[in-house]
Amino acid sequence: MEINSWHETGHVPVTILQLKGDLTSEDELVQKAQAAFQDGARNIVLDLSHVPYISSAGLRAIHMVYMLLRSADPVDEEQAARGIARDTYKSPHLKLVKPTKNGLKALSTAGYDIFLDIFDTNPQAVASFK
Amino acid sequence: MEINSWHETGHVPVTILQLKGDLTSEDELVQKAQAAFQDGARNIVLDLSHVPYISSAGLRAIHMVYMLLRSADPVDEEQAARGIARDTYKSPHLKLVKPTKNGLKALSTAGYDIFLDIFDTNPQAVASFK
Amino acid sequence: MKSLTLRYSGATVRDLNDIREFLESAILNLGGDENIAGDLVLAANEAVTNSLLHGYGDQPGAVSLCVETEGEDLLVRLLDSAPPFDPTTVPPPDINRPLEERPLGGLGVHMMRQLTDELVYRATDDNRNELTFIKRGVLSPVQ
Amino acid sequence: MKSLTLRYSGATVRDLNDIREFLESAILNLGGDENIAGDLVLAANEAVTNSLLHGYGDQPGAVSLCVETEGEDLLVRLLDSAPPFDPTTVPPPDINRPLEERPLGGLGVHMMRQLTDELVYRATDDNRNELTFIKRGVLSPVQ
Ligand SMILES: Nc1ncnc2c1ncn2[C@@H]1O[C@H](COP(=O)(O)OP(=O)(O)O)[C@@H](O)[C@H]1O
Ligand SMILES: Nc1ncnc2c1ncn2[C@@H]1O[C@H](COP(=O)(O)OP(=O)(O)O)[C@@H](O)[C@H]1O
Repeated sequence: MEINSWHETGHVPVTILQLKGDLTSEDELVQKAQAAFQDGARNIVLDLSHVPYISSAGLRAIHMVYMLLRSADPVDEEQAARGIARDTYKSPHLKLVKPTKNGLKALSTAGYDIFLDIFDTNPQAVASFK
Repeated sequence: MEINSWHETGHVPVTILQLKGDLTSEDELVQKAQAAFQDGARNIVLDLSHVPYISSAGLRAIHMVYMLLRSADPVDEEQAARGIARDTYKSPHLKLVKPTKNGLKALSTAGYDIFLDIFDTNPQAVASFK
Repeated sequence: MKSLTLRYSGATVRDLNDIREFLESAILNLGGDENIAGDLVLAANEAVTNSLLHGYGDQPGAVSLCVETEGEDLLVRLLDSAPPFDPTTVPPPDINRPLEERPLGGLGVHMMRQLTDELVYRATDDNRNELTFIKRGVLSPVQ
Repeated sequence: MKSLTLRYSGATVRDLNDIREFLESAILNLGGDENIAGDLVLAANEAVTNSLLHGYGDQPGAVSLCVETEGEDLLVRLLDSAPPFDPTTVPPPDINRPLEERPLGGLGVHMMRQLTDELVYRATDDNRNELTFIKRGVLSPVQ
């Protein structure tokens, strides 16, 4: 797994993590996200367009990145509680871009596609952060 | 196995049989050669440049084509007897072009490379017939 | 019937890449399409990972993967010699609960179930674990 | 140790193409180079052909091909359930005689011998023919 990262600014600053290769272990992605978080990143796009397979370990990594970003936003927590009740909650801090067919399969077997917005392109994902 | 055939004329008329695919059964090549022979072909070039593998069945087919051409030339028979004794005999009627690495391996395990001239190109093979 | 088998005497998680590639090409070779291959690779990848990490405790262990056809069905069999474990007894996670309320992990067996038509466990006569992933009616009858 | 196996319950000569492709890719996958692959594919192709034509009399028959590593050696094993036959007993042809004096055919076993370092026959406990093609010292020690 290779991970490239860079910053873009829409309404707010956004960090893009572009993954290349199978996402089948949690370490690399979690470490990269933690490093970005320590550098101040609060909004992350995971570009999954070059990830042939995502395993349950990969899903766990995405889960951890989600929790990490959420931990820094008390407002999100409260909104989540209300939003989830109405089935409309999507994470405001973590967005996904263009998972492959098999990647999407993994995400949806786990129900992650319900709580995470998925976009076709990085610019669309960046623009969606408020 | 796909076999294309066409005619060229050097010092004498020559029929080129260009083989494509593994030469691992005798039927196709033998049939094609017999048809050419019935149409009057007496000199044949086997272009082996597109033949990944030659099996013992393929060697048997080459052997049969050799015998077929030889059967029509009584002079060859007599020359062969003398030539073979001196270790210099090569078939005057059947020439091979550019066998692949694995093709050449098969030909040489069987000792066919001793009795059949091998050329790099079709024009060279055509020009070699007297 | 035709089958393709990959066997390791001492596999580790570093072999998982290779295993996924083998499965993908074997499934396509036996007449499965890319969709079927994707599902079975994802499912089997989870099982092998569990066998290596939970079964063998992250030590090199014997595993073999066999892709085979049975009429119009496509099967992947995983055999290992780790302590007996039947993953079909693992209760399903609640995937409708929000992420913050869910435990990390516990999705592997769920993925195996979701991505196959049937998941069959048995202990073999020589005491190995055999886990079979079945996709039904996915091959053309001519096969 | 790692191995790759292709198994048929009823193979015919129409499967030979597929068998050669399997052997080639399995040998490369296990660390053999193209030269070694070429030799072993040619040799094993002869053996499978004989097994199907002479052993099973051109009727569909069970064959399995296993490519495996043993230290620095690369092995291909052919197993069939045809009547017992030990090809290593076939006398070598005289390949120095001119073509017109040679019988047609009779080169298959010769090719098997020439293209491998060792050719080993044994009847298995369950009465199958097992023919093993060995290339010695062709893998890097790290393998
Ligand atoms: N082969 C195995 N041997 C022993 N225990 C296993 C095996 N496979 C799974 N388990 C147990 O079942 C649990 C659930 O597995 P799984 O759904 O794959 O989730 P995860 O591996 O992420 O915990 C594991 O945590 C483990 O305790
Ligand atoms: N599997 C087999 N079962 C029975 N007889 C065999 C088998 N393989 C080879 N033979 C016998 O050995 C002979 C020599 O085989 P081979 O060297 O491959 O040449 P060819 O097949 O061209 O005759 C065959 O003609 C056949 O009589």
